[in-house]
Amino acid sequence: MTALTALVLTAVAVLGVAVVLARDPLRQVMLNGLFGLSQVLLFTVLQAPDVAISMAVVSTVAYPAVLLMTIHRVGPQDRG
Amino acid sequence: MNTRTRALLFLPLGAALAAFLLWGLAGLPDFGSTQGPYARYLARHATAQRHVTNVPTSIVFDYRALDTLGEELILFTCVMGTALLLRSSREAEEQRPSDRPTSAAQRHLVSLLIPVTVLLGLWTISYGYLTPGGGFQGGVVCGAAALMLWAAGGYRDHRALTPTGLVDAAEGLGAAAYIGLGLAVLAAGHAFLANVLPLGSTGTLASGGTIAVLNWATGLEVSAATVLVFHEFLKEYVQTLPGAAED
Amino acid sequence: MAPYPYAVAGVLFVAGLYGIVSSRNYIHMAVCLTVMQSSTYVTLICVGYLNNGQPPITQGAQPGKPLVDPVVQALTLTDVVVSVVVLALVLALALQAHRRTGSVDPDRLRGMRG
Amino acid sequence: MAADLVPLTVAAPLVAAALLAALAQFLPRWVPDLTAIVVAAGVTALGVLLTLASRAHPIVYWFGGWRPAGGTALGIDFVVEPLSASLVALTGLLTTTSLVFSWRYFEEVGHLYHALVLALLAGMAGFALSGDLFNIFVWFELMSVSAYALCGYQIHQSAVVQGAINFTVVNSTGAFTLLLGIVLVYGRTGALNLAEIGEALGSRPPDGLVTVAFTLITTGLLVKAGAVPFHFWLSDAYAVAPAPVGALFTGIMSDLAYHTFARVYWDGFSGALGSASAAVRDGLLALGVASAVIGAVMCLLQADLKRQLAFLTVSHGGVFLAGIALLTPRGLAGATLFVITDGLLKAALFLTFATVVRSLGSGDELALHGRGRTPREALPALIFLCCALGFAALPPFGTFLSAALIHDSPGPGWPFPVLAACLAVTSAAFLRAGARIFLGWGPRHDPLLTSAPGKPGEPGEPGDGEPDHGGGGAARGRTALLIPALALVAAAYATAFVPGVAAEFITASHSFEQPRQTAHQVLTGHLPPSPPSASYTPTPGAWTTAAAATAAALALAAVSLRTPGSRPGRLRRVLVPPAKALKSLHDGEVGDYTLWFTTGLLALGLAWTLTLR
Repeated sequence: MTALTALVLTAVAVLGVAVVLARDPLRQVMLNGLFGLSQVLLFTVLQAPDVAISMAVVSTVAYPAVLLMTIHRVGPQDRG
Repeated sequence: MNTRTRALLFLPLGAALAAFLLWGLAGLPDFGSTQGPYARYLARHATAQRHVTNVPTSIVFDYRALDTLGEELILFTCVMGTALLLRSSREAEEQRPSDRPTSAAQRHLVSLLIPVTVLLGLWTISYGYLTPGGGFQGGVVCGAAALMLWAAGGYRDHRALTPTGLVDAAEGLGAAAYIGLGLAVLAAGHAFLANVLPLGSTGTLASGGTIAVLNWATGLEVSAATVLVFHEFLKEYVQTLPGAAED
Repeated sequence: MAPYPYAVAGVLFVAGLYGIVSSRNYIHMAVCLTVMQSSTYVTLICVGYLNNGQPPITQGAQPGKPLVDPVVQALTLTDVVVSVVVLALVLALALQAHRRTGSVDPDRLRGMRG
Repeated sequence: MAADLVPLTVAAPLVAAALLAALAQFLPRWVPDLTAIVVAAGVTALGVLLTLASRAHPIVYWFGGWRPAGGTALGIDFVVEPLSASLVALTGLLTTTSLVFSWRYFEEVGHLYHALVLALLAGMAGFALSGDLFNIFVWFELMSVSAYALCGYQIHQSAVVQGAINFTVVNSTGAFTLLLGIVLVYGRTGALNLAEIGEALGSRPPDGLVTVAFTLITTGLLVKAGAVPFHFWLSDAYAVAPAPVGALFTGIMSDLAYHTFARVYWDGFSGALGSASAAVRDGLLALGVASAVIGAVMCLLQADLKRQLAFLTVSHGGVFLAGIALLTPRGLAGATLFVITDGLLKAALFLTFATVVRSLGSGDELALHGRGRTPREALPALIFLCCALGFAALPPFGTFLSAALIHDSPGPGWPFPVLAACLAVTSAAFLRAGARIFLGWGPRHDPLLTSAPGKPGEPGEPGDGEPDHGGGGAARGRTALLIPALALVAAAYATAFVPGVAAEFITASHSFEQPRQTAHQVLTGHLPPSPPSASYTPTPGAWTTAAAATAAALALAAVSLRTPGSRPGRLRRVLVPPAKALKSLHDGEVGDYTLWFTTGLLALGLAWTLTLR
């Protein structure tokens, strides 16, 4: 359990909770991108390159593309 | 019950659930201390038995090929479901969707990047069983290239180069190829999805027998699926552009 | 602090669940589902880690260091890609909700009674 | 020879689905219909063949030819036992019937419909047979995803969207809970094969990890099965699914989750939890009886026919869970036979609803008051009556035999009378609906019943999820639409007269509950000794209880049809407030459903934490 692993794990936890607490969809997409990036770092540190590539590709291309298009299509929502 | 009271009600339950999960998770062996028999066996024998150097890919496409068949069909069904949901309620296509004018810099830069992305995707798929990568990851990269096509050119270029009929067929055939190979092996008298092709020499592209074939079938299917998903959501997005009605 | 990685996974699971319970927007709820799913990825990869381990790629593997668990990686890498298309399906449903009722707020969509 | 065909149960539907989705746009309409029906019929035949072939001992099929090495499973296996194979046969039969029905029912159907139905069939077949824990999760996910898409098939109707979203969010939450449980088990045992996990866990008494993992896996499967308090999504989703798909959902999809839970418990956890099996039994019995009671009460309080059947699925799911929870060969045999006979009746009734909605214009019992009194509606009326009486375990037919098996099973005596009462109540709901629609008895309005979302009593609004078609519905082909339903009812009733069917199921359940033997065969390939053959005839106690249940159903239906003015009417006004309270819980809020999910998970976890020692 090196210091680097602990640091990256903390980043994953903090960003995960931040994604959940972000109410504005746009801010949530950006936080979700960071959350994906922190998972990429975690999987790299834990010696899992295949999964890191998979998460990197997915969280930088697929999630934002699909989410942004939906958010734009739905348009501004009244803040609940 | 409105959202606020629900969130408040959840707090004690969430805390109790976290405690319950932690009590269970604490029963796991210490972090990084032990490895199970399954993992130990495969880490030691996979390369010798299948002549591929990327052990997770050998597990994905050979030892647990049925899992991957299931995951691939989940991918296939999801994309069919999304297409079904979005296409069925979309107004007729007759009005030609217009595009945002993209700046010249963006057009040139992205159009330079498209061939690089496609190359990267194909490289990730083809070397999937030698170095980290594989059909799944490479498929998504190739799918991303189609998205960049829209970013560079415009929606009409994107639609011209990714006709939905063809992409539907490519995705279906990719999934059918995967199962077809399994059925062919079964017809030949072996177990379903058994690796009966010559294994070739380790470390070269021509190794791994059916692993390489299944890798490419998955790559085709995942890239077609990703292109389809982006295409469907792009069609939704283009509806919102101003002046979508007139040309 | 051996179980710290698993504590992170537990936090992600409960956070995702909290997001769904307290959500007023189907898109936000869909992303909370993926946060919940990522708790399973973190647990899987942490269960498979070995101290001083190296990636399970036998090409260019350094002698003397044990290979990390390849099975969990095989399970996770397919799950990650599949989670994208499941998210796309949920978002397609959210788009339909928006087309029917003009909003993606679960309270606004009160078709069911009793 | 039969062993080589095992992979076809999943491979054939999937390759057909892939090819249909790819090529159907170039083919005439009848090609996808015909291929889908032929493939589904093939899976049914294969299921029957495998049921017969695996009577002596389970067939274990290793995919990819990877046999275990030194007790460590390398690949994925399918463990084909008579119980699982008979459920695959039932799934195939219901899918075939559903596809035959939808051939005439949908005027125009996209080329994706058949691909999704075949994917659902393959998902269910794999879910019933797979012997690998993660593979069970993969088939669970495939079955769920194709169900989400099919549930939202008539997406242009507003109520359908909410049903589909609730279905998707709550089932995804269940899937991730199941996966977290699987990861815990893998962390402890380092194995994914169920038999190997059973051996590894069996060697030590249950500790925190085993309790939490078992709770998470149970909860994940019970969400899919629709047990209380995880059942809220089920009534929303099944009430809006199109009829052929709804027949599959109510007929087999939910009950399959109970059967797979039984498999996971016996093969994986019965070794570790053997000493605490009384605690497991009581926990599951509590959930089963709660599901039976709440499902039955809610079923009685509905006017929308499809929501009634959805709550009936919840209630009878509770009966199956109680049968399984008894942890005895007879209990399991009764539960599985009940899944088969009851599934046939539910699917038949769901298809009949579709024809009623098409010909009479609405899916609401109050709106259809007396409109079915024409001779043209005699056939649906007959099916209504047969299904309703079948739900009350009418002796001596199929459902009675299964209920008798559960009744005569050793174990606590208190659950069966409660379960019999719930069967009576659910049967009364449909007897009342049938009488009101086809005979015109009873009042036109009833404050206790909730009508379909639209304005109650206003005809012409098609039942949610049904395709929009001309009012009144042409008579052409209507009898052809009812033939599949009639066939299913006949099959359900005839099951009891198959010679020695009860004895076969008890023998199969006996070997099902011997994980040690199955694990030995799975991991080392040595065949276990053939199980002892048992014979069974229902005891007089079972006959009297079933007869009492049927009588009670008829009586309750009569009472609930009495006009509000009379004495029972005043009783009804007393019942309105509690009914309103119970119904307010099922308000379509996915946030509430997830909150109930968390409460249920914690309650089950707490109960087992205190008792699993």
